[in-house]
Amino acid sequence: MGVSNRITNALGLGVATTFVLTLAATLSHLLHTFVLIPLNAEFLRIIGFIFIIAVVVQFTELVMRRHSPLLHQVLGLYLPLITTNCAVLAVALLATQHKNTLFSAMWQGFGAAVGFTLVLVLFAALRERLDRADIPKPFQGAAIAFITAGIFSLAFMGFAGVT
Amino acid sequence: MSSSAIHALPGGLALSAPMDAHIDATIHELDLQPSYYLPLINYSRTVLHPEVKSGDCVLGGEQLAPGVVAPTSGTLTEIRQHPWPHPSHTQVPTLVLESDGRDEFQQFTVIDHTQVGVEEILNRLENSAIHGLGGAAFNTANKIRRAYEHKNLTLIINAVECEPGINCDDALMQQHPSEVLQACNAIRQWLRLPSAVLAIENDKQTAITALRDDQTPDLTSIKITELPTIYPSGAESPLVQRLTGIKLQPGERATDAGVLCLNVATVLSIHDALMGQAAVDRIVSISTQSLQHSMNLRVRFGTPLKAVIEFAREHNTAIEAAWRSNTQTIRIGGPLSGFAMDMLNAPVLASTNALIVGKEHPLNEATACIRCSECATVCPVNLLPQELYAAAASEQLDTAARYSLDACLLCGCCDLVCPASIPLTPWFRFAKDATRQKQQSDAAAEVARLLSEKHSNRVQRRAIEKEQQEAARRAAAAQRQNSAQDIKAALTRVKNKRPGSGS
Amino acid sequence: MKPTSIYQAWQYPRRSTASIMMQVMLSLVPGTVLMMHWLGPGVLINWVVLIAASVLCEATVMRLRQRSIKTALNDGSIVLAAWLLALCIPPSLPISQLIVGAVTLSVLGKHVYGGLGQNPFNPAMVGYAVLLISFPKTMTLWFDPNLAVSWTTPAVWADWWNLKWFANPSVAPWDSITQATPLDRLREFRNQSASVSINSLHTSPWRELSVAWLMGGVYLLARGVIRWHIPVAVLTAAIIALTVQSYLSPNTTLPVWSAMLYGGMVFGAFYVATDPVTAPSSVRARLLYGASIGLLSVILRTHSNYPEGFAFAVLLMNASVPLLDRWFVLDKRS
Amino acid sequence: MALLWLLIFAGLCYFIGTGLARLGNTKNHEDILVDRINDCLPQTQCAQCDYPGCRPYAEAIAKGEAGINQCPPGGDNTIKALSELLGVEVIALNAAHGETKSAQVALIDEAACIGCTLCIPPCPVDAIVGSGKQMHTVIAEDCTGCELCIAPCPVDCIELVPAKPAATAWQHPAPRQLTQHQS
Repeated sequence: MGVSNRITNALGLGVATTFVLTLAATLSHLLHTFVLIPLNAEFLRIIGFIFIIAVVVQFTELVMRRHSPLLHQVLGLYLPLITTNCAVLAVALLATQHKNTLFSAMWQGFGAAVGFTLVLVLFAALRERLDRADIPKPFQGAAIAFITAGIFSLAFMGFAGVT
Repeated sequence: MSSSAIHALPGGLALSAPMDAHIDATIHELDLQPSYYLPLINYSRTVLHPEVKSGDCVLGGEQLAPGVVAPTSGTLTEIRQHPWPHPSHTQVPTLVLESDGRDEFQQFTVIDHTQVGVEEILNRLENSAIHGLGGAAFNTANKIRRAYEHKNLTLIINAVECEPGINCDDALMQQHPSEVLQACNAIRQWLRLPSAVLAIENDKQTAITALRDDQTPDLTSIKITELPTIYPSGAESPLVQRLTGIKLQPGERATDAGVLCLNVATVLSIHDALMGQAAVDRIVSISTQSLQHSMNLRVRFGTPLKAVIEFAREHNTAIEAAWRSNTQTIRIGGPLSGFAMDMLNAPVLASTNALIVGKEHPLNEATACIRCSECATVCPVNLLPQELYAAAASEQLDTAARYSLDACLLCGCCDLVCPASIPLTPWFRFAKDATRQKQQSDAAAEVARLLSEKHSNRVQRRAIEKEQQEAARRAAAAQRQNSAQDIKAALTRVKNKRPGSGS
Repeated sequence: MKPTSIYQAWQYPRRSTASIMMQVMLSLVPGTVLMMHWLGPGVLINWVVLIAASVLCEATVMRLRQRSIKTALNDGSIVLAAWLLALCIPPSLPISQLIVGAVTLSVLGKHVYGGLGQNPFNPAMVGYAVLLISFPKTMTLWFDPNLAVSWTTPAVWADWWNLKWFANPSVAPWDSITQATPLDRLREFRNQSASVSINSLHTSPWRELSVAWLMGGVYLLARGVIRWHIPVAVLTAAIIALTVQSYLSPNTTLPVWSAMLYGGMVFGAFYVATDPVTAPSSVRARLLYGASIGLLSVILRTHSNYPEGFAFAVLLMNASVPLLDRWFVLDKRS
Repeated sequence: MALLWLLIFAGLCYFIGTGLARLGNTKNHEDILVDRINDCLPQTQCAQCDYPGCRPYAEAIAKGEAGINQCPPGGDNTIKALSELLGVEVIALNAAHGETKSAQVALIDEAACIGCTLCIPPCPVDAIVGSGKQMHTVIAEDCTGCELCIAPCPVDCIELVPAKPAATAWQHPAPRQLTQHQS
């Protein structure tokens, strides 16, 4: 919501999340198959994955600070927030759930992240058009953004039940 | 240059004057006016500095300021603020010339273009202040000089006159077809070109037949090309695209692409200038609001609009009736690209090609835009007026620039077809002016930034230099300090060496 | 300073927004009458209540925003949107849910974004989606058209009115109230993976309805009110998707042509997807927009548990219009 | 088998890393940000933002020490440009720094000027011309109206006059009253 007022910012966050998610999904799969299962410490799964995601996000932040300070300045707080993004953790968990190989775990991470980026960019384009609309006073700003997000998710309800 | 193949014009509207319109093609002459007003400002609104002072008496055709020529002989009474024909309704410094009735002209020698070089011809055009009479009033000499450098130049004589209500070129071609052809041929020769194209719309059949009848064998190099009647094919970039297929980028001039586009009236005034007559007048077409009746009048530059209107009212009853039903305002230019003008003592200039007399239609109430893209289909330069409107209305100038607002010709086609009757062209005019204003202030900020950078660099350098001088002086002082001690030490040594003799 | 007036020396044949909406409504009449004839007075009640409620909503919103009510109403956009929604909902929907639909349509779908021309989502589809998700049972309660009771007997009107007001289907005399559109029945068959045969589905009115919408659509194309890009793209994409699908799982899909004619595909292609406000502006973008709607609606129809995927497909693609515009519009110029 | 996947994955990681590296260009990266911020500022160098000039203020914003609403000459469009660039909320101009005035230029009352050259050094854009004991004057085109020369003048002969608009200053008005829907 905060980042998606400009398409360039939304794309920036999307790319960062894709990078984080692909890396995290594969690393968590590796951790799961080579560490947790032999030690049958399955229950450590969630903590382990969060740790991995945090490491990867830190690494991305370093890279981004070094290479595109403007994007870093704009994303600001939202970059570390990826660690708390439940979708990232969910995908990491799913990647290890379905008994799929390392390669499919990576692809699942990548696919989920690309989906996330697409939705983010679509939403940013939508909000950029709303800037030009003559929205009544009480609905301006975040209100209209939340309503649009609501209708957008309404559209996704159509996929309910897709096997 | 395939003059025969006419490329399609994207969009555009088939607009022609009402079928039963009575266009009086005879060119009436306006008699000498007591006083003429010559604004000291050129088409890009930069102020001109006069070469004469009030009180001088001048002959007709004499240059008063760069690009301004005296329309008749007389004395310059004063330079004062006076209205000028521009939508800004502002006043500009204007030279007032009282005519002495003798109407004497300065004699110029006849230039034979076969012997004389191009530079000589261009100087003559410069001195006799020839401006484009198509509506944009560029300085013709500069335009030709820029085009002359091109190797394979294409010459297009623009007699398209696509906007209904403007028929001064039509009348000119009907009355003087042979002079037009000879003028085109003369220019073609001294530009050393094999052929030239005279583009004309096919709804001006009388003019076309007149031209074709007078086309003697040696004038066949002027190819008369008929264009289907689509507005705005008369504007420079669509015309160039239609005849040569070259798509001009926004902001790129036709002369940069090797195409010289001259209005037919300008061609005639160039020819007169070479023959020694000063080009001090132009044909103005005056029509009623319903475009049913219109007449044409040869008017000198600087004549107040009031005089032109009075003459037209006397000679045309329809215009008289239209004037009485009017709110004392007329419209300068065509129905789509013109603007309303209420200061009637503003003078006629090179850019005033038509006047419309009659009740002004107020803009009707605009409803919301439903993005139906009717305007996008008629836009002749393939823009998206609904996106430009959304950007302009919410003052996002960068978005408007991204949708290439600078390519917009302000032709007005989109206004006509918009189902919500939104005033698109006035919004685009506002956005274009706001963008130009922003660019100017950005440029000024850039200059200020460079100056401040130079200033701070100099201050730093000065500080460093002072620092170094300080250090040098301290070192020297320290240096001197040591030498003082050496002297004292030497003195003590000398004193010790001679204990008995001196103490 | 007086604004520079645009000079209308002669009235250029200009079509006003109101006349565009009027012509679309005109082309809707045959289909609507046919639907009312087949499905009984319920459709008429839906139609009247929806249009009245949404016009009322628009009037109140305009009063609240101190804007002139007359100009907003006489461009007919809200009436058209309500009309479109009325054609997508089952005749047995109770009045209370109709009011919810009307309010969502006019407030949430259009005026929260600032009125005509600024809403990114198609108001009719927003209304339909909200109704479908909040009242799934009644929204999928299409009763069997073959049992439609004639209009003339007054007793039927009383039953309809009870049904409408008190929303308990038991009052209604006919029995097989739980029949659904051929598509629903198709899903039940597929679940039991029995072989599908045409005559076992009660199909008579739906084929004529789709033909009526087709005629209306062609009329609009002829009058130039809508452009061909979107409907053609939607229909071709849907046909391609259906043929591909019929190869993949032959026994569970209807033959392509009958699948096209049932459900809202034709109606949606000509009336819903071509709403200029929520469609992209450039030609290529429209083609992609239409094609993806066709594709998505076929995918949603077969896999998701809602009978008609078209509404969701349109909403999804409406959300992507701003992005499509940015990509396709900019390359149109260079 | 897993080893093979590991190698592929390492390659992918390296590729993404270098990709990101190529994205950043050679110039010192902090400078790009400061330049971009500096471009939004009106360059009046008036120090009303408590920084000695526009560039120092830009550097402060880049480091996060200064808010984006401390520039009165820039006013709302500078704040809007900065909020768009940095993706932060648009906040109103901080009145403590002064309020936005229309374009103005310094003018020296030449009769009163005693030629003390005290006003020349503080002028950030060297727009004041003059030498000791000679009459000074302001170059109108270069002056940004920053008022820094008014205080040091001992005889108070410098005053601010509205800048004379160029002949091309006139603009077509926005036909807003006709499209009241689009407020």
